[in-house]
Amino acid sequence: MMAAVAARELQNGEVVFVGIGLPNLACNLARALQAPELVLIYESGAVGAVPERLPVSIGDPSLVTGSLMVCSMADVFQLFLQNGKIEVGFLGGAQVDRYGNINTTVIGNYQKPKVRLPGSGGAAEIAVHAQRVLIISRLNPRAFPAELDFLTSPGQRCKGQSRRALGMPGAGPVKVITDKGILESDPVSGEMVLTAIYPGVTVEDVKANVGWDLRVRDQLDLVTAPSFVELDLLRHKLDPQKLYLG
Amino acid sequence: MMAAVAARELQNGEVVFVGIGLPNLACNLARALQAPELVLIYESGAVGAVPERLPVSIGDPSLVTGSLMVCSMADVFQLFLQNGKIEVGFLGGAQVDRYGNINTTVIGNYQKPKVRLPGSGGAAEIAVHAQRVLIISRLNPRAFPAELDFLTSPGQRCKGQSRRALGMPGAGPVKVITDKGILESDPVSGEMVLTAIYPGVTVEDVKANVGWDLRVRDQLDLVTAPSFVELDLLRHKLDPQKLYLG
Amino acid sequence: MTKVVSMQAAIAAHVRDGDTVVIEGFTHLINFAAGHEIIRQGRKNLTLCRLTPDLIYDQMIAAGCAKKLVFSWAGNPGAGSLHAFRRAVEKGTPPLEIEEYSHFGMVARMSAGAARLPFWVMRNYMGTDLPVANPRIRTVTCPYTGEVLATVPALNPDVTIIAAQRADQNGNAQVWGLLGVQKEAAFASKRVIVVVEELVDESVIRADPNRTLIPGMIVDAVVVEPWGCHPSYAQGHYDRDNDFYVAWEDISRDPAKLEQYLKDYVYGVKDRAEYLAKNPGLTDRLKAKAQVCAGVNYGF
Amino acid sequence: MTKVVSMQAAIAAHVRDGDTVVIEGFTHLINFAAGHEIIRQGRKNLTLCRLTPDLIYDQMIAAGCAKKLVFSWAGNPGAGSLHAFRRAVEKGTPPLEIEEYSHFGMVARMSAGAARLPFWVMRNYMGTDLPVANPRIRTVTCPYTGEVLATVPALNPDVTIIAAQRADQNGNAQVWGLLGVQKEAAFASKRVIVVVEELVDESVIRADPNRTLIPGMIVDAVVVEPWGCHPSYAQGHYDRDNDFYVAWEDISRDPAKLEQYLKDYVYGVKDRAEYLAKNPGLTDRLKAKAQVCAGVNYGF
Repeated sequence: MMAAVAARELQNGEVVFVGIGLPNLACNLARALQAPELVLIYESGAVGAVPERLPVSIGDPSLVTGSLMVCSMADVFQLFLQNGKIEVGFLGGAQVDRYGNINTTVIGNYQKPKVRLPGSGGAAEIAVHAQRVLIISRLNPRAFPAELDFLTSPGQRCKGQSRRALGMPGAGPVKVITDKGILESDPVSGEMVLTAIYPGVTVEDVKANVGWDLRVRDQLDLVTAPSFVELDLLRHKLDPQKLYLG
Repeated sequence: MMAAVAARELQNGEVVFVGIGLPNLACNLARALQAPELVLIYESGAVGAVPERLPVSIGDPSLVTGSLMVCSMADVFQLFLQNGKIEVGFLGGAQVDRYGNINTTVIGNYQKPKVRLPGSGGAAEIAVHAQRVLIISRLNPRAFPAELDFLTSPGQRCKGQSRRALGMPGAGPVKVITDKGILESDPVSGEMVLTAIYPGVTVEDVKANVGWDLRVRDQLDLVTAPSFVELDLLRHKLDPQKLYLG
Repeated sequence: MTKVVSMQAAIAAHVRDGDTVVIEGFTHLINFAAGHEIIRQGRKNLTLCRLTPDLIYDQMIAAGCAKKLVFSWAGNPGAGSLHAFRRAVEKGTPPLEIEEYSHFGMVARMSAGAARLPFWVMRNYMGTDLPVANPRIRTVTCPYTGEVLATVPALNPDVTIIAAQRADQNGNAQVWGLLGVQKEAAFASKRVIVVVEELVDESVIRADPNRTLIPGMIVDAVVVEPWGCHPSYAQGHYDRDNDFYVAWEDISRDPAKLEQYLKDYVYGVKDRAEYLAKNPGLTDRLKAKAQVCAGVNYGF
Repeated sequence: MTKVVSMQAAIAAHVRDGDTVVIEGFTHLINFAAGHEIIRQGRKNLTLCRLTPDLIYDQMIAAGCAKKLVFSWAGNPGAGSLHAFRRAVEKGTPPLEIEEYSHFGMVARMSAGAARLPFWVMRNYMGTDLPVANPRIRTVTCPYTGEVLATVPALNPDVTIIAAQRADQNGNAQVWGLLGVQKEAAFASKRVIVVVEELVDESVIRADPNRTLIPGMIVDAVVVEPWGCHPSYAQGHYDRDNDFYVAWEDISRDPAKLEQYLKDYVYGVKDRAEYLAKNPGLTDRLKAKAQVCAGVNYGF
């Protein structure tokens, strides 16, 4: 469901910085449907990749074979990302806060963590530079706390300061796609506001899984359930081994 | 003669940043004689070039065909030159002063020049970074003035300051090879001192062509005239069209 | 949707009076055809940037296209001077502003532009007159060591024109042989024109993705112009016309001869095909010999 | 004079206790054989640097080689955690210092090291806790715009180990497929070991010079080690062993299982040939299919 919803966000011809897992599924679903000319860029250096299998890692050899360009990682980060060429970036995270700030570093104290997570990878710079960022994360209270344990990737406001004041070129996280509904950033306050819910989900369901007092838009959209075509592609063609689909 | 003398300065296996003209002749002569494994790097990006003809420019296609590596100019200047990988650099110039500073920019005033010369090219950074620099220049009073019209490439002392004080990594110009004799930099003062003369040339000949009071080493070496082998290679194999040989 | 257009259309659409223009290529792949079309279309007040202005900028200066030149080495390698450039700087005919760096400085300016940073850092210029002549060469202090290092400002051209051996219709361009500073110049630029010897199917590009220098996503127009670099060269296609570089010394030294050259070979032809027709024997004389490398395995 | 030596000899000569060591490769061309030999030779107090520590650094941490880890993403992509790393950081068994950046930060550190600059500039880290956790992430003020930008310090390892598809006996190494940050890491390093799938004649390198990633002049030792990257991969030679990456989640979660793995596949074999003999069927299962690209013309 999240993959199908994320795929609908992508327009034909857009340049997408693809992370592994659900974002990769979403991008390949979009390519199979409304956006055949989506340009997939992986931080490993593959540009215009057309993977013939679902890549397990963002450095899979199937991303290279038949791609338009392979470049060094210095070029990926300087010439593509920092240059502003990435139109959409996908991020996930162990914790997401009310402004779309993300923690992928530690649960607990940085010096003595309860759980050590992988860290930033390319997420910090994707959050700064991608023209817009889509966050994909399952909704639960631990994943959407009032306070992050660590701020790895910047959202709409960091410690009271706006992206503009902090000098960030990209628009930052504009949507959070969850398994119960969609949050969108308020253009003025930057706060993530519930704007759409999935069929069969109530606003209370969503609010119960968010650690702050979630704002809800007056007019809530209802997310269209995945179509037969979307589900068939996801289940039988894109992830037949159910590596990423639950 | 200058090409032959310059060639003798090169040791087998050294990494040389090759300029066009006489330095190129000298390097290819050295490769044909004592230094078959000399590694020729051109600022155009050809590394380990083995030109099968005398290249007219430092970007000649014959430098690419059969070379060990071709890289971008950003790599040439950052990864090879600034990194300190260049052992020998060759420079020439319209004017050379007593410390081996070089002018290749203008004769006369910079804003209203009498003669506009090509400018630095890569010379300024070669003078800063090459582990040692060899200057090749015909001796005459205009080419060896007391004062430069413009300081393009730094020598042993610039405006009263030593290379060390100015933070330059390379040893700078250690020899000036002319058509009458060889000057070498004094390890203490940095001044270029006459240390060797060509057969048939007098110290007075040399001094008359230098615009400052040239110091002369007590024990002057006599430069060995080009051997038959050297001349034969230069005239018949390396520069048969006499592009660079007088 | 194809980006392939004629040279006339590409220049008309993307090069405007007053623009900052880069035609790059270090000896290799300098696109003279584009420069000639800019002259024919009578562009004015251009700020021309390149490491080595070469013959093409000498012609554009003589034709009155240039307001300013930004460069690092202005000569005719192995052959002499760029006399139109020299007349402009020495005598002011026509007047020409200059802004001067070293090669490393120009490469660094384009690297900064390509990375969308306002400056680039290098260890250079200490003790020289270059920062005196050009106050845009400045310094920065290292926040770790306290060392003072040189800086140059980013260069972000309005339009960059790059030649490549081949590209597909979307502008995914592959280059081999000398690479110069083309990738940096293209990524630094607001608009990019790619001029190719050969238009190929996208599958040719995808068969060897490590050869791609310029991705189509940054390209605005693709022009197919065989022999478009003459008298510069394209590795594997044709050799450098060293004879013409030598001849330029004589042509450019005399304003009347230069004017006649422009009349005959630039204004007097409507495109590259006519230029080639005016140079009989050229393609036979300079055509590259075959020296094809083996491929590599991209399978998994 | 050839630089070709055995893996034992290369590690014995060039990797010393207390060294700062980089084994690079972003998913592609991670040289596990070198890591295993470092474990077998019992190196201690190493500062291990890499963007993605991957399974090989997890094994080296478990084996007690590491004093410190410098990194940007420490996970097992698509499969889970690096549990030896997590035990070290969460429980201190064994103790491990960490110094943490983002990918761009690590790439920038190696770019600075390769260019022999003390720092690199980037637009990054504003508003985040990364500079709080790591005070080596600092800022510099642009001398042109006044903008404040992030900096990271240069990384100059004692030794860098790079895998390549092929090299000649002098270490001129060619790589295709993903390039990661190998070139920058090698140029930043004091010593370089190149490990190749295939040793080729110098003429093979010279036939296609644009493919050369690492020039022999910066290489100290060449090791010929087919399948040296397993469970990582070498484009055109063999596929990534995704099954082993998944299996590592289970192995590394249990210290006893991890110890047994090291006994069986690292300490229990004397070299890569014995490792392959212990993995029957591996080479058949992962051998790459042929998908060879066409060559290009280098003639003139």
